[in-house]
Amino acid sequence: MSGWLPAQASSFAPQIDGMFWAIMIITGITFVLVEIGIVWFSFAYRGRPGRQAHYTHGNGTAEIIWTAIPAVTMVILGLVSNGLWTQFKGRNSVPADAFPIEVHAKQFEWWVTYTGADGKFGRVTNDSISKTNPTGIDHSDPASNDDIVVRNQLHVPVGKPVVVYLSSEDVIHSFYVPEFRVRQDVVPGMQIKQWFVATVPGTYEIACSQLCGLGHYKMRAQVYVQTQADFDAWMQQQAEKAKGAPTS
Amino acid sequence: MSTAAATAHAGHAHHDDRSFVQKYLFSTDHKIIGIQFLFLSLFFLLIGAILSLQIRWQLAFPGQPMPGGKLLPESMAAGGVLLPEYYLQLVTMHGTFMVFFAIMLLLVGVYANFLIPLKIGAHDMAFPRINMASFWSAVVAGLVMLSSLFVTDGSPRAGWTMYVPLSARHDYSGASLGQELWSISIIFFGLSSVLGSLNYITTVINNRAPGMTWFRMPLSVWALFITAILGLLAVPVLAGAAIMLLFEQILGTHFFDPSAGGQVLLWQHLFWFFGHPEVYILILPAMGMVSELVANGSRKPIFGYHSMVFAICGIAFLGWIVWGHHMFVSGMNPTLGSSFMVTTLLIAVPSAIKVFNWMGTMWRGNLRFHTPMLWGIGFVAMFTIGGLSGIFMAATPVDMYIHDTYFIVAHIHYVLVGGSLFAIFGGIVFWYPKMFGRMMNETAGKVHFWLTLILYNCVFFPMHIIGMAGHMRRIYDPTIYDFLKPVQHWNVFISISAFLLFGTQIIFFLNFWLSMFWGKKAALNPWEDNGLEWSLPSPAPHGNWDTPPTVYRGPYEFSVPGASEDYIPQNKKLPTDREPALAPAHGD
Amino acid sequence: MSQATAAAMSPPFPAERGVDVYNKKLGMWIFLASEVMFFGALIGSYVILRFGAPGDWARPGVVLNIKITAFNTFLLICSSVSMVKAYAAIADGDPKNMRFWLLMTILGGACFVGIQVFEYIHLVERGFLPSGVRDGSELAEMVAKGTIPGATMGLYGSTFFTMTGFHGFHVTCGVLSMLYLYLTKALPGKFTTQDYAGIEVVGLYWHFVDLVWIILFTIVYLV
Amino acid sequence: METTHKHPPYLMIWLYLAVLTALELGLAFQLPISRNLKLLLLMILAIWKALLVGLYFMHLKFEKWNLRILAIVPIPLALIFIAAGMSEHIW
Repeated sequence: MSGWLPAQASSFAPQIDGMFWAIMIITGITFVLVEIGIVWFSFAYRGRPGRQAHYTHGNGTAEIIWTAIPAVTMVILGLVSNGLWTQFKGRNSVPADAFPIEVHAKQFEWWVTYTGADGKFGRVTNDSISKTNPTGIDHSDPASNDDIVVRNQLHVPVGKPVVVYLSSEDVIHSFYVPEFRVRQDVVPGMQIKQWFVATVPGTYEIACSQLCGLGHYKMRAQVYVQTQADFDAWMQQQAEKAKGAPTS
Repeated sequence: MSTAAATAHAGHAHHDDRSFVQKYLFSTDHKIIGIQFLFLSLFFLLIGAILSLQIRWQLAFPGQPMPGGKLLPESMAAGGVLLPEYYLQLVTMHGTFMVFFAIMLLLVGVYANFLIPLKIGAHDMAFPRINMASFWSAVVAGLVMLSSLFVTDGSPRAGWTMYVPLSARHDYSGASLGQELWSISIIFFGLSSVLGSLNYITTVINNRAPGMTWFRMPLSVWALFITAILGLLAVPVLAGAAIMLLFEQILGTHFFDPSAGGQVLLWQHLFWFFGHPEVYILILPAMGMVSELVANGSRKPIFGYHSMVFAICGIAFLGWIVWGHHMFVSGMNPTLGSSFMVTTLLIAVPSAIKVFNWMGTMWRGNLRFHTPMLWGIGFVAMFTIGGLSGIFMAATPVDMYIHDTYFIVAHIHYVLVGGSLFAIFGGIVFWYPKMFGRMMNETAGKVHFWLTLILYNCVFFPMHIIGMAGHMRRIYDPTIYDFLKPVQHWNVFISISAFLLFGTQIIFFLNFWLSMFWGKKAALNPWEDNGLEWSLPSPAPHGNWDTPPTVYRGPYEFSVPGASEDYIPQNKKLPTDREPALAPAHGD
Repeated sequence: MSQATAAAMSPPFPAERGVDVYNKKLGMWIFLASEVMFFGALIGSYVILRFGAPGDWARPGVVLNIKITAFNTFLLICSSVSMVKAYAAIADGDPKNMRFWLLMTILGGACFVGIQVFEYIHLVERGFLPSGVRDGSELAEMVAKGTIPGATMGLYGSTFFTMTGFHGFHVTCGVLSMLYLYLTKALPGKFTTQDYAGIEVVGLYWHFVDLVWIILFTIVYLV
Repeated sequence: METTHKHPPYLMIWLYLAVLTALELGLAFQLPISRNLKLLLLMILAIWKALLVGLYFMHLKFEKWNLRILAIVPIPLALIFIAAGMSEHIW
């Protein structure tokens, strides 16, 4: 959409932008009224010899009005926000058919795991993490055999709910895709779900938006939003690659 | 001995036989301590500003050698080009110095010390020696924090919020001693703050002059009183958190270590449970002072005095139950997020009351545009922007997008610079004659105001724009992101404005120091104000009053119809005034 | 009552009526309010960590020595009552009794700190550290055998030593300030029926420390 | 200073506290009841003891309300903090 906000590429984006511009209009009106008032008063009531200020300690009615208006506005804003919030982040907000992806963050890279053909993630343990096994897959779990692990690239199908399971190995990172308007901190010791529906095919960036150390500024990855056919082809290709060179 | 009563009897208002050290160094006089705090905090303000300029250089011209960068050691700037590790130190120390040692000390250290006894008609603080201890522990805290810039592996680099585990584990952040010094410094800072706060609260409750009832107190005293309560109760939580962090760093405890069952979010809860009252510690005293400046400049009673007081109390109360809005996307329980959103939005109401009441004060006034009034009006105009931009991030869905972007940076700077710092500048000009007995130069003050106002908006307003574009905070090099390329020119614009803004402060710097020696001698009541402090000579003598003044009216009786002048000082007895009923002398 | 009382233990005069409490006492109460928040942060963190801990906490009495701490608790309660007896004595104009009870309080507090140091040494010997269980120690064997749950021992050590350590630090400060009062005020006979502010104010602090221990003893040692 | 010549029975309160402490110990180690019930009873006893110390030894019982408020105000704040922190784990 217009202005300085980035392009909209998820189903959340229009809603969040709508909210943003709605608040912009409310605050914009207030802003203009206040600033005009200040300039106008400064000019109209500037000190002149012989002028006497109007002696008053206040006006109850006026104060009640300008207490009530913001209060009502804020309550309405709160209700609307809360509706969207529970839809984006609520405990039970993730659609049942959402396509699961695990995203594992570490200083300073993103590791993305797909379930492979069986639709199940293999068990991961912190103890299994090593140079060759960056996400810590426990290979004794048969569900892990067809898991696909890729570095710094997230491929998602367009128009389909996707849920990312976010986990961190070391410090707090933040999963942030500006075009999706999605942001969720990735907290060590917690697995946090974030879902979204990508709506526009294309290539976007994941940026880490929580200070995570020296390489924070370059902790970025690509998001490829692909049509279902392209996505399936890519998955196929990755699965074959994984079969060709089994991880130790 | 340290009770005010004892000080009163021993008050040597006119026979000051203390040695130089007692008088100016280890002084127990609240005015001297206030001025000591002023020098200390202005020093840290300067340090913080210099750090921010380096941040701005890097953001505008990443990878290019900084002018003067060669002076820095190779471990900070290789060949004059800032290194990422140094950049993170800059970001962290800028935040830490500005929040804790510049703005907070300027408001709570300087103005609370200097103004509370003068404005309520007390001889000194209730506990002058504790007050001195408060100052010197602030000095220790500041020096420890400063020293972290000079240790081998550098100062802390986990951001001023010190999120764990980055701050807790040296292998994550790359800094060891620096991180520990931060925790130690904050513990001393907490001590200083608690000692100061308990002094302010006791003084305001117990040592008011006869007739200075609660609702005759100037709004600045109200604000400082409520702020002291916030500081008293919030800062120990930070101290406790800093102790846990220190133990985590040196004893290997597991409070915040998820691999042993510790909780990462616990730090954020602790930090922001302190941190949000802290935000109001940083703005309430500024609001109080601006009320003084605007009422004086408008020559009108403050509009809705009582609702101003209740708004201060309301903000302070709500301030305790909103801390979660810093954590909307932190992985916190989303239901908790909803409740924090509601309380956060509600804070807009008392803030709006205050802005409208300041405008109501100007309405049909007889405005005098002296420099303090200009800063006061500037505060109202700028705080409005900062307050309104807060609504964006209070709304949780929008916060999901703008959290940790420059939109937040813009918001905090509109509140802390356009808000607090403007009020501080106004306050310095206004009470400068009371501190040093001379006036600051008005012309220089006005030039300083207008240049600062314009350049300040050039620096911080575009930050909203790059924030909308998604520009993250604390990144060393924005140019590597494709989505930030279209707004990089704003970064250049901001930085150049920032350099000019810093240059403008030279006017203030010169005005401040030169006026101390060559400024115009101050008249008894140069601003024709009603406050008790103007009934004393400038600078005020040790012990303030020989006999405490008696207060007959509220602090904002300007332009009373039929009065001979357009102001009536609080202690001026008119024939119609009755003597206030005194509290019994024997406490029973 | 004489004018001396008015100066020492009455609100400043002349001034607007505050809370009708003299400055030092009011200041101490305000300070205690901040102490509530300080211990609130430490105890609150303990509660939150324990509530969300990955598994059970070690049973009470397995790691910590309850008998000796129960005695310590009793000692602190005794020192609290002796402090209040000292206060009552001087208020009734009996400086001799006041000195006796104050000395008892100091002794009680000092014994408490001594026993706590002894307890710490004992715990460290058994392998209980702020960072958890020391390898190869008695407690490590118990963890290996499953007598105590190992997953939470790190948190246990962190919270236990931080909370009790800072409480011990407060007791030490209290003992030192009472010793100072005893030597500079009580012995020279500077406390009178008119002015015993020091006893009352330090007493408030001392009872607060006792109160914190009552809470700590229950939630750390017995739960 | 009316309290000067009439003090509360401090030794009785001391006895009271000692008995409550003994009761706590017995409750914690002897009674075979569920852990949650034990926790509840122990907390009640601890608060009871704390109240005794606050009301009698710290004289809150004999102070005016404006001073009592000082002692009470921080407690709900600390409880709000604990409640929020705990709610992270009751999803």
